[in-house]
Amino acid sequence: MITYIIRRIFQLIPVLFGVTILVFLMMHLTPGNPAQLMAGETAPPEVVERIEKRLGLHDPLPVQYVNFLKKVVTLDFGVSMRNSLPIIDELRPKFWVTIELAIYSTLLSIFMGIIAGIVSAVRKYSFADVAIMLVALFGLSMPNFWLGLMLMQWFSINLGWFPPTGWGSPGQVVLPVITLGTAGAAVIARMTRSSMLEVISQDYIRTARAKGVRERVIIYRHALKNALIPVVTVTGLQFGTLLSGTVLTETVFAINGMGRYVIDSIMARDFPAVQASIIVISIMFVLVNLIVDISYRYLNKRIDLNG
Amino acid sequence: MNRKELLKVENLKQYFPIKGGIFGRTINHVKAVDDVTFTVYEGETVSIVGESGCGKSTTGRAILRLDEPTDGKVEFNGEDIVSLSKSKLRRTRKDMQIIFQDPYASLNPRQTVRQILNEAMEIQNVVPRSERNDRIAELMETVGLKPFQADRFPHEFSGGQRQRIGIARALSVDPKLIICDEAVSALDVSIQAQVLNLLKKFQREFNLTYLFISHDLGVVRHISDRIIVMYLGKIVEIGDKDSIFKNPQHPYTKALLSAIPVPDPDIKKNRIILKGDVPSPIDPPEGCRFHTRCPFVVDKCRSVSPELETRNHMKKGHQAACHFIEEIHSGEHEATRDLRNVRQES
Amino acid sequence: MGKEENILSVKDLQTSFFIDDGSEVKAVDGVTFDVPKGKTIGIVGESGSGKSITALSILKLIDNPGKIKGGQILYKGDNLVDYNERKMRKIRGNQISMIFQEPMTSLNPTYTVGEQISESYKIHQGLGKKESKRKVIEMLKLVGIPSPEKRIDQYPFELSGGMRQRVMIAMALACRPEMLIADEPTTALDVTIQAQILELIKELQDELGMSVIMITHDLGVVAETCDYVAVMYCGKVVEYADVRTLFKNPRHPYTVGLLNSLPRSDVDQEELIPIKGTVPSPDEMPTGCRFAPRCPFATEKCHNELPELEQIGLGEQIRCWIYTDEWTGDPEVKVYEP
Amino acid sequence: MSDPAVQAAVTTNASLNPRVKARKDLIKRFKKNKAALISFYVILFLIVVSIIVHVFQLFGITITPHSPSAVNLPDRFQGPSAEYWFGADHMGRDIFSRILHGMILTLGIGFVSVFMGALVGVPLGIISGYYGGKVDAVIMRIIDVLLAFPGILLALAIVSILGGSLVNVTIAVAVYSVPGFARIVRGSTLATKKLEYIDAIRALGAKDGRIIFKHILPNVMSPIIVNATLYIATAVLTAAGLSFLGLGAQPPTPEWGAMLNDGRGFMRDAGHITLFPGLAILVVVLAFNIFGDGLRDALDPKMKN
Repeated sequence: MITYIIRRIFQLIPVLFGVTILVFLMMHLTPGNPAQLMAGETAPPEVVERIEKRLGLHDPLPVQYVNFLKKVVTLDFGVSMRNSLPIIDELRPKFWVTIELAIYSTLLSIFMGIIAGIVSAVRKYSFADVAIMLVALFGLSMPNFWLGLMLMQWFSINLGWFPPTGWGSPGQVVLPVITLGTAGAAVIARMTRSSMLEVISQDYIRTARAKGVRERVIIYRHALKNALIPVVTVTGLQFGTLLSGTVLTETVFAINGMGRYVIDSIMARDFPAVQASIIVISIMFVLVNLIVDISYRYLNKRIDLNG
Repeated sequence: MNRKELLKVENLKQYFPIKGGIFGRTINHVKAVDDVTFTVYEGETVSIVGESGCGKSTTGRAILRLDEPTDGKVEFNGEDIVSLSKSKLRRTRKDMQIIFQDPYASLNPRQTVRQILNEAMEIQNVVPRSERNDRIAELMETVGLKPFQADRFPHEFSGGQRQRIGIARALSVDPKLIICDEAVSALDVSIQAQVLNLLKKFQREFNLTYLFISHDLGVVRHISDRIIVMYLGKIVEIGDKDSIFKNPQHPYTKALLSAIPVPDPDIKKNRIILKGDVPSPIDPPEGCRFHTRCPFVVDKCRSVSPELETRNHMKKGHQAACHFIEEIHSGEHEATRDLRNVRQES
Repeated sequence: MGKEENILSVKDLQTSFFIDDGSEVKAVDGVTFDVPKGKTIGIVGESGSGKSITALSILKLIDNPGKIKGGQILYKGDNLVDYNERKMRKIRGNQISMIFQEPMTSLNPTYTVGEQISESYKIHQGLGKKESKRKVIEMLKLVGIPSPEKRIDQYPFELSGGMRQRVMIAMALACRPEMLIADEPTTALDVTIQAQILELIKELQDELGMSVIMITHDLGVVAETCDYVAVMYCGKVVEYADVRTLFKNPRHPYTVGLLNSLPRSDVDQEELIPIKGTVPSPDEMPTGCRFAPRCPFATEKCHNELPELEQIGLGEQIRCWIYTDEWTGDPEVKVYEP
Repeated sequence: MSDPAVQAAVTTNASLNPRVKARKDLIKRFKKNKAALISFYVILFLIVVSIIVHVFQLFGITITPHSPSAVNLPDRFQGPSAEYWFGADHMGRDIFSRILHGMILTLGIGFVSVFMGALVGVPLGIISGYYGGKVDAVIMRIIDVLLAFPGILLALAIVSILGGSLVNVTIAVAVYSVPGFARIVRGSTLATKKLEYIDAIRALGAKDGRIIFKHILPNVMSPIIVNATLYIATAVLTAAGLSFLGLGAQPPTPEWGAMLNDGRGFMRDAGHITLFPGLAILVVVLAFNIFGDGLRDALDPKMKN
């Protein structure tokens, strides 16, 4: 198991290299001269020249990349083009806001999804099953930014129950978390259901029946543990959708998180800030996947631990 | 024996890498086939028997280069298959065909029988296009199917009929050698008998050579001229049918033969029950690979690997790989383990 | 028969599967046999003969869309067909146990060997943790698993196929049932492991005094382990006899055909004598004797009328017109030719 | 129950041309799923309507109640009425007409981007799965890198480089769907490659091209089709999201995501501006999801529960 974890961590290295290379190239593929952008369109050529030199834009590309990488490793993303503040300082508080939002939403989707999925599977083809699966299908198909807008319309503007924007107070948390957690809950519910139904048809469930185990015990003891294994993977993958969902949700609810920061930076053509936030979000995503892989491995003991 | 050597396998090794460790490098190998040497003469049937994991199917696949062998030589008709270029290999494959175990998986469900047979002939370009339909009709008759059934899809046939189609496909390119990889294992006994009869008939009619891979000793006894017994990637005994069945020398062969249930309630056999399971081919035991289960094991077996050899009391061409063939035969060397050991000590 | 006490009598059992499109597949269609106490009865047949469905029917483990349609399963005089789920649960694993063909998939991969065996003690004997652990170790020892104290905490994936089948047996026998149904218990195993498992079942049967139903397609296994044999073809029992009679003097043309299809070990034959044709598919099941289209002796009557399972001689039962007064074919027909 | 007799009963009942029969069976199974069948007709209807609206517009004929770009300031923020079925937006434009005109964009982005994604992803997956070894390792590492950008972020990064426009959004969504196709196709190629009939055809001396195109590709087709259908749903959502963020279609294009963005500022006074475009997206995505689910169940009856 330990070897597996270490190997997985080592496997991340090329991926992280790939991510930084892509993000680095982003800057260079962008039409227009970044120095010119920084200096402003009317700036005299000498100023642009000076900025180019300061940014190292005259160095060969590989050298520039290495310099870029060195900085990234030390979390030095440079300064924002908008306000010349160090990007890392701006990111830090926003990072925690996004993390909070993501964690609450994930918890909501897991909780709702698994319960709904079990009910559905156990009462296959019943009214409850059909209703749950229908709701899940809607949850899956709804644009989450629109769901956010609709929730805001009803519960903030019409009913006045929750503040429409911002983040921090318990009231401000509710709507964004529902907005973001719905799609995940839908996916998890569907996965739990189909996984349960598949497990129930396995040979070892028949063995349990032949032993005289009661149907309830079969479902909650013998089937559920096995059925949840693929659910873990789906939850992990869902986290990626969730992270990207924060971009939209934060925009809708005007939350000062990383997602909104990315959009604002893109709008302002503040490339260092865009680069920084994309790298941070990707690393976060990659790490979550690592944790999911490891826990999947742990749960699914059938996989040879050394292989 | 003055017959022509059709297939000569020398020191064949097939190791499958196991990736692992921190860098996902090859940390070990499954030694599926480890230094196997034998010859098949034209027109005979040689069987390879053994339990799962002994490397019998891997040997068959390596001979055809369906998996690239790790090491060794496979001489077919005087040509070294292993060193052939890809395009030359493709041409040589006309002469060596294979029939698989699973009659449901070995035919493309999307092709009709006609398409399957036609494609085989097209690949090797054996029959002119205009004559192919006649040839297909002929092949169908040969394997006991009706020519009009050629336009049906595999799922419309029963398991036994599908296996006949597989045989027809193999025959369509006029091969010299057919490797039958557990070709009748998935069939019910009554159907199995039909297919075995068919295989024997073709051997007579087309002068075919068979390498027959099977775990079913009853079937092997029926069809073979010579038999190779494999255990954990190595040959433990090789000989003609009578030598193997009536005069087995290796303790493993003896145990294997004694383990087959006989359909006659009056025969009370002196069964040798082997201890434990076949060890992992990743770290095969030192010395003789069978020593962990052998009832006659002594210290020498644990360190020195025995070679295949013929002793005085054995027929020519009959070889076994055991240090104590003669001693066990004469009763000098007695069992060191209980021969009827059902409950196992740790 | 009558002389021996039967622990189980299956009478005219019928189990069908009802497919979506409204059709019915009669997987088991009139199966009758007895299991004398302490004896082993073999149910033998080719794939599709309904032997496994028969086994599952006895414990009423048939899932939707399958259903036991008729007949009786008399266990110690009580008809299990009338039992409800709750009463069946008390039978399963306690009085009648079952082991399956695939030891690799029949154990729950997420629980340890110990947890899975001790569950039986919890359900049927209400034993606590400590007590059941002691019994589990005892059981593992009984089925010949080395160092049971260690094995108890292992997961199924850590065991070989043979070991898993031993665990399955330990689990099945945990509550010392009076009857064991073994559904192709060695088909997935290698010959040398098969020999171990068959020997083990035999020894345990003697020690515990169980009755065994051995379901298999392998006539060799039948000859070596069974006292009585029921031969099944297309959902019906065609012949029931004690094992010696069956192998020495088989009567039903199908049984004869099966034996002839096997390569002989005593003489070398150039050709085997197979049964011609193939098993009919359920939607083209013959109306008369199921075996008529493949039978070398079939007459008009055989094709049109289904024979009953008739008692002939001592404890032998045959479903074939040849052995009735109504036989219109060649009166000299001698089915068995050794 | 895995009783062969039962399975035989389910699978036999052969007719003369089994390939036609297989297709018929598929359609029969699909038709049993009423919801999927309705979705299929909904999708067909939407495609036809959007094409008709678009073609007429090309010739300068507006067949919707209003022109999608006709500004009518006095009617701004008007709620749904006989005149404006879905109400009017902040510039007095008819939302219903705008939704009809925007439909071809939504569907177009969905189809085109998924087609492009499949065009790249499928060959990558087949090559990776079939040849294995180093080729596989390299392709999979690249796919891993692409997958390291969660969801919309990759599309965001691409749009931020190329600039916000409908074409760029389509490209971004296409790139975003490549890894999914590659992975799924690689998986089924690996599974197909293990089948004995592939070995048989290799043993006959067939070349790689024949094996790939004649024997592997037809086998991986069904997962590709199912996946493509479900990806269209995701693509529509992603594209709408990008436009909503102001990075896709630019005003006054009647793209649904952009329309939602327009309405955001006026929610307090005119909720209908955000209601209807969102519903439109929901209907399209729902239809593709149900259709895709139905297709999957029909193609793989074993998966159906």
